[in-house]
Amino acid sequence: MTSSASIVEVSGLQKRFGNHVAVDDVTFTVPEGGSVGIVGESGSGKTTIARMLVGLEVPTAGTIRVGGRDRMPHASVAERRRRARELQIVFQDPYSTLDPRQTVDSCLDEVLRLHRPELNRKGRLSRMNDLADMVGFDSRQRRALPRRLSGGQRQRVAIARALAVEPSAIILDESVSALDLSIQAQILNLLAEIRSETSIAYILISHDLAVIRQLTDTCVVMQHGRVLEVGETGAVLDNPQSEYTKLLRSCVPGPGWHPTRLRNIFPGGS
Amino acid sequence: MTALNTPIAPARVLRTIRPIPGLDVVGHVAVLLVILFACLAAFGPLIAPHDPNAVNLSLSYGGSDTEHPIGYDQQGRDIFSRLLHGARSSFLGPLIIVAAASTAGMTLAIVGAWRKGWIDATLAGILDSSLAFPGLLLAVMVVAIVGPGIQSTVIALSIAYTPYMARIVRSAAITEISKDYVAAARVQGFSALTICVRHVIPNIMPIVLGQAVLTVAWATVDIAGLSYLGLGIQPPAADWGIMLANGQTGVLQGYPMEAVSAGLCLIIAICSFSLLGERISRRGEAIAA
Amino acid sequence: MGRFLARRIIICVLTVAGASFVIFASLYLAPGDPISFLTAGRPSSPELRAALAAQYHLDDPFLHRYLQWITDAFQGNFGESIARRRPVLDLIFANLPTTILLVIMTLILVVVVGVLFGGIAAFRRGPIDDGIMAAMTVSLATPAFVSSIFLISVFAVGLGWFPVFGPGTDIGDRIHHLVLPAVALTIAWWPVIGETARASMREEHEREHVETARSRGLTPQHIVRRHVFRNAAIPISTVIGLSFAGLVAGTAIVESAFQLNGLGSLLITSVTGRDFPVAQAVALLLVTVFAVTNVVVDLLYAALDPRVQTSWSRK
Amino acid sequence: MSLLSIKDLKVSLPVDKERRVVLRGIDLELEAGESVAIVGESGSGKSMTARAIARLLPRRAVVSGSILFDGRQVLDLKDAALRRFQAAEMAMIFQDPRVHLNPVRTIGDFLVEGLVNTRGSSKKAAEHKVIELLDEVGIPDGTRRLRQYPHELSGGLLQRVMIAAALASEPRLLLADEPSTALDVSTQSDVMAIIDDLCKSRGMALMFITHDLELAAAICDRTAVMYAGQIVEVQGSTDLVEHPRHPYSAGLLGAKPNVSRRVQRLNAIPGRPRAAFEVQNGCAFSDRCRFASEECIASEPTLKHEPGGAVRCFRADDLILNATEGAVL
Repeated sequence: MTSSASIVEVSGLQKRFGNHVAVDDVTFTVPEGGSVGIVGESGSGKTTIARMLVGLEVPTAGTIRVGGRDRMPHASVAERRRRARELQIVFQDPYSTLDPRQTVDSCLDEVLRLHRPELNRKGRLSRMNDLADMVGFDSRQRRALPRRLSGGQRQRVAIARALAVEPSAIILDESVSALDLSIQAQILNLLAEIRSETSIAYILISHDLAVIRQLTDTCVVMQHGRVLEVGETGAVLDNPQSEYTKLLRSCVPGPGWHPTRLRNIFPGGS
Repeated sequence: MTALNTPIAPARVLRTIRPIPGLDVVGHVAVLLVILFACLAAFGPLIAPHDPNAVNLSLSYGGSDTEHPIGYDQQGRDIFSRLLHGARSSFLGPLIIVAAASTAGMTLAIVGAWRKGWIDATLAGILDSSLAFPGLLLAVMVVAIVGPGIQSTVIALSIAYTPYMARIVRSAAITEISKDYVAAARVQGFSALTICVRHVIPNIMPIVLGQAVLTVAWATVDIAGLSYLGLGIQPPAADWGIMLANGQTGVLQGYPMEAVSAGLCLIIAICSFSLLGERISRRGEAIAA
Repeated sequence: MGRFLARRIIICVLTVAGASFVIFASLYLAPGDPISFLTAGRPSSPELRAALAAQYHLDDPFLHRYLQWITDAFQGNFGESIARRRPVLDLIFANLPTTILLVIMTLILVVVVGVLFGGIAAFRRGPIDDGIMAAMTVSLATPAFVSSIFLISVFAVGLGWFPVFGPGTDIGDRIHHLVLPAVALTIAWWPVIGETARASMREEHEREHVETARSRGLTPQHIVRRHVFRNAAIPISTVIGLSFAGLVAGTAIVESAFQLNGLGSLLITSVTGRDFPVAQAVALLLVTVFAVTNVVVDLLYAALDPRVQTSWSRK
Repeated sequence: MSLLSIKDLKVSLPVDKERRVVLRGIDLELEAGESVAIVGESGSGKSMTARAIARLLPRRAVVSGSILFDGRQVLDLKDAALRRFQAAEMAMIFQDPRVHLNPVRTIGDFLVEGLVNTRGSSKKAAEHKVIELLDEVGIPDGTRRLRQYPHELSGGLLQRVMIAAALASEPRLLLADEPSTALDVSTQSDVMAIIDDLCKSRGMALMFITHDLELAAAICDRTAVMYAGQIVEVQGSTDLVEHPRHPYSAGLLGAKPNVSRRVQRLNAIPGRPRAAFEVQNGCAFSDRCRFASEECIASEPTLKHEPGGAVRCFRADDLILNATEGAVL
């Protein structure tokens, strides 16, 4: 154990797809119960990092330590189940995140059967009630198939499904960016509540600086697979160091803001 | 005749049957016809009024009468009874072919789609190239080696239809496996087998089923064609393909009833299977999207 | 593009090699020893047995036999027909013209009828579309041997417009003889093209880029010609290519139904007559044609779709 | 006279066997050279409004009301007259340029076909003109770009190509349907700046569809907020962001996280956005509104015109709404 206070430690992480380097030499840590944001535009490699953390992609180089243990590729089923209790993920697209044939309850039940085998029917039911309360579901919605649920409700189910495993940290991969503004606010509030209640850690991946500000303590700014800047979220956004972070920050509309033409960032622009 | 009335249930039973939601009128007709043909394949030989192989040369090309609604073929056999017997031999082969090809194709496709990498690439390559080789040709080559007969053609066509099945299932499985809920289940620690059996297969089942019903149609064409060419089922068995081959002589002499009746049976059967299969597939795709 | 072409050709060669090996090895899968299988119980002279042993290099090791056979085959030496005592190549050449002419006539008919009616169905919603769809379903469900018999019954026996059987003599006569067979094959295959044409044109017409074109006030004719047809040509030509193999296999059935001297009927008679060298040669020829067709389809696809070109040239 | 005058525009679309209302009566004026933003969440009908003006509604849509463009009734235009209106008077830019360009035709084909097909320009003259336009939208190497295919260009460049195509016909009205939403943050600002510059320098009227009130305020003179197929508030953009009059506008402003400071809790609007066809009696927003009274649930408010704008709320005069803190009484 290097540092007992961090739940995720990533160092020198690299991922190549053929000749293309999607993630290059990325290092960061997530403290227990902390909240880390990864910011970047499309092609920055932020989603690839998320997929490597949960074992959906195999890193080309570098190490991922979760809970003090190295994550080697090709784990046994038992090992993958243990890892599941460390790190869970909520994806972006509310429409493919649930099995269309599964009701909310049966989706949660399936997870509880796997991860809480000691619970009987009654125990699982009471746990499901807790989870449903936490994400704000009534009993009618819990018997519904995903196609009867709105985008925001589906994301709530995905969050409940991740929480059912009782992980130490949840990766939120653009989990609120496909939602309407009024729904996005509900989910952001929900996530903040959950964190204050359970001391779970978040790794929030987003292109939206305002969302990063609202939900994270520290953040990592990425471009073209590389880390440009790491620091306390408020400091990074209020006083950005790298040119790229400055550019991102200057592109967010707000009072008195006006868009500017940025010919210089395009190779073709004069 | 009772034989004609049997598949049509009494009105009391009819009233208890509800329309299938989301299926149009044509689809319902197709379902009824498919059920009718299934009944014919199962009970046709039992309800046939005459021996399909009872030869009576004096009745050669005899016209219809009350006992023999379609008349007689060249050898004076009752065409109607031969049609009823033919239903079984015309559908049994295709059914076995579809069962075999669906099972093999689905297994190959899902393993490929799940494992990705070189296994899938090799599989995709083989599937793509095998598409260029019609099942008919493979069946003909197998017959060249082991001789004519229904077993050899069924085996050959089962192999030939496997890549078609696998290709459709593979693309459906790839779409399904790429969905986030499958990734979520992997992150949850479910085994590949559990995810495939509980989530992936049930979700692509409508597409598989639709393709299977369509394949019944095409396999029926191929089996009948092979029998027509003299490579499949052998005379004097009552089979629609054989009846067409025999009937061709009758056509030239101005007695088309045998060929026309067997041909119409084939067309209606193939139509109903393809209409039904198409509708199931379309529904499956709509659900998957 | 060059690398893509090379890869496709390698796959093509591998396919032909694999298929030819299976075709060759199938002789040894047959029950009994090869010579008696080949002679199939015919009274066989020692000379014939010796000729067969030489033709199949039966005294050599197995792989060597295959290499010899395939080299011979590509030099045009397929041995001799057992039933007809003529070189196989002569038989193939004698039967080739009918099949080629039949395939060309059918292909033209299938493409013209399929694209025409598919296109009409795509743009004329309502009863016209319904009617064409119904026609396609019934037509697709009519096997070529069934439509052959119906056509013979009506147009040859009944009306006497076309000859019943046979291939004809000069070119005009040959075409006349091949009209009914080509129509029979077209009945089975035009719906395949027609359905693709209808679906792809409709799909393209609903695409967002067509919405852009409409928002710019372009004429409907211009939109259909430059955007819908052009884009739908990609799936349509792919399906034409894929149908080609099935269509060629289908010639076996109509050639038999109309008693034409084509490659397909040669294959069938050699199989029923247990003339194995002929069956092997025709099968090998067909497999090669299909594999080459596959390459042509891929090239066509690359030529029509600029996205494919760049993704391949990058690879 | 306004350049564009929309009166009681209603649209319904066929869904399965029933008809679904998507617009429940839109009233909006747009002066020549003016820019107005239409802001709303998904299903509010903001895109439908733009499509109704461009006459791009689905085939079986039923439309009523009036859209006058320069005094002419757009809804009555047919065939050649309609195409002349689309080709010469207006232009539209869409959310995702990648799907709105034909993937198998070159950029050059796309840019030139409009001029050649609807203006009768020669191909050469058209090419010359579009190369100049490309330069104006920040693509200097136009000659090379004309030979490229859409998949060879980035989303930001494609959207500029779309803008250049829109400019080619020198329209008086530009309809921009979320033109920057599908783009990266940095490209987004750039594309908006180009649209803003060109509309101002050419005196083009702009209707800008977006879900972002602050982006709307940065670009447009006026902002209209839509909810459930109706306009609920129109005001000068800056006024609307600072002093929203409708609880929904205030709710949208309060729900948006702020990049320069973190708040304890976002003022989320409860429930989910209603679609136009789901609206029963009463105010469409009443089931989500903190201030809903019995009157709001019983009957439907009308769009009340007042100095500087209009608002559709019974309680607009009782409420003092604050943008940053959300709504307070």
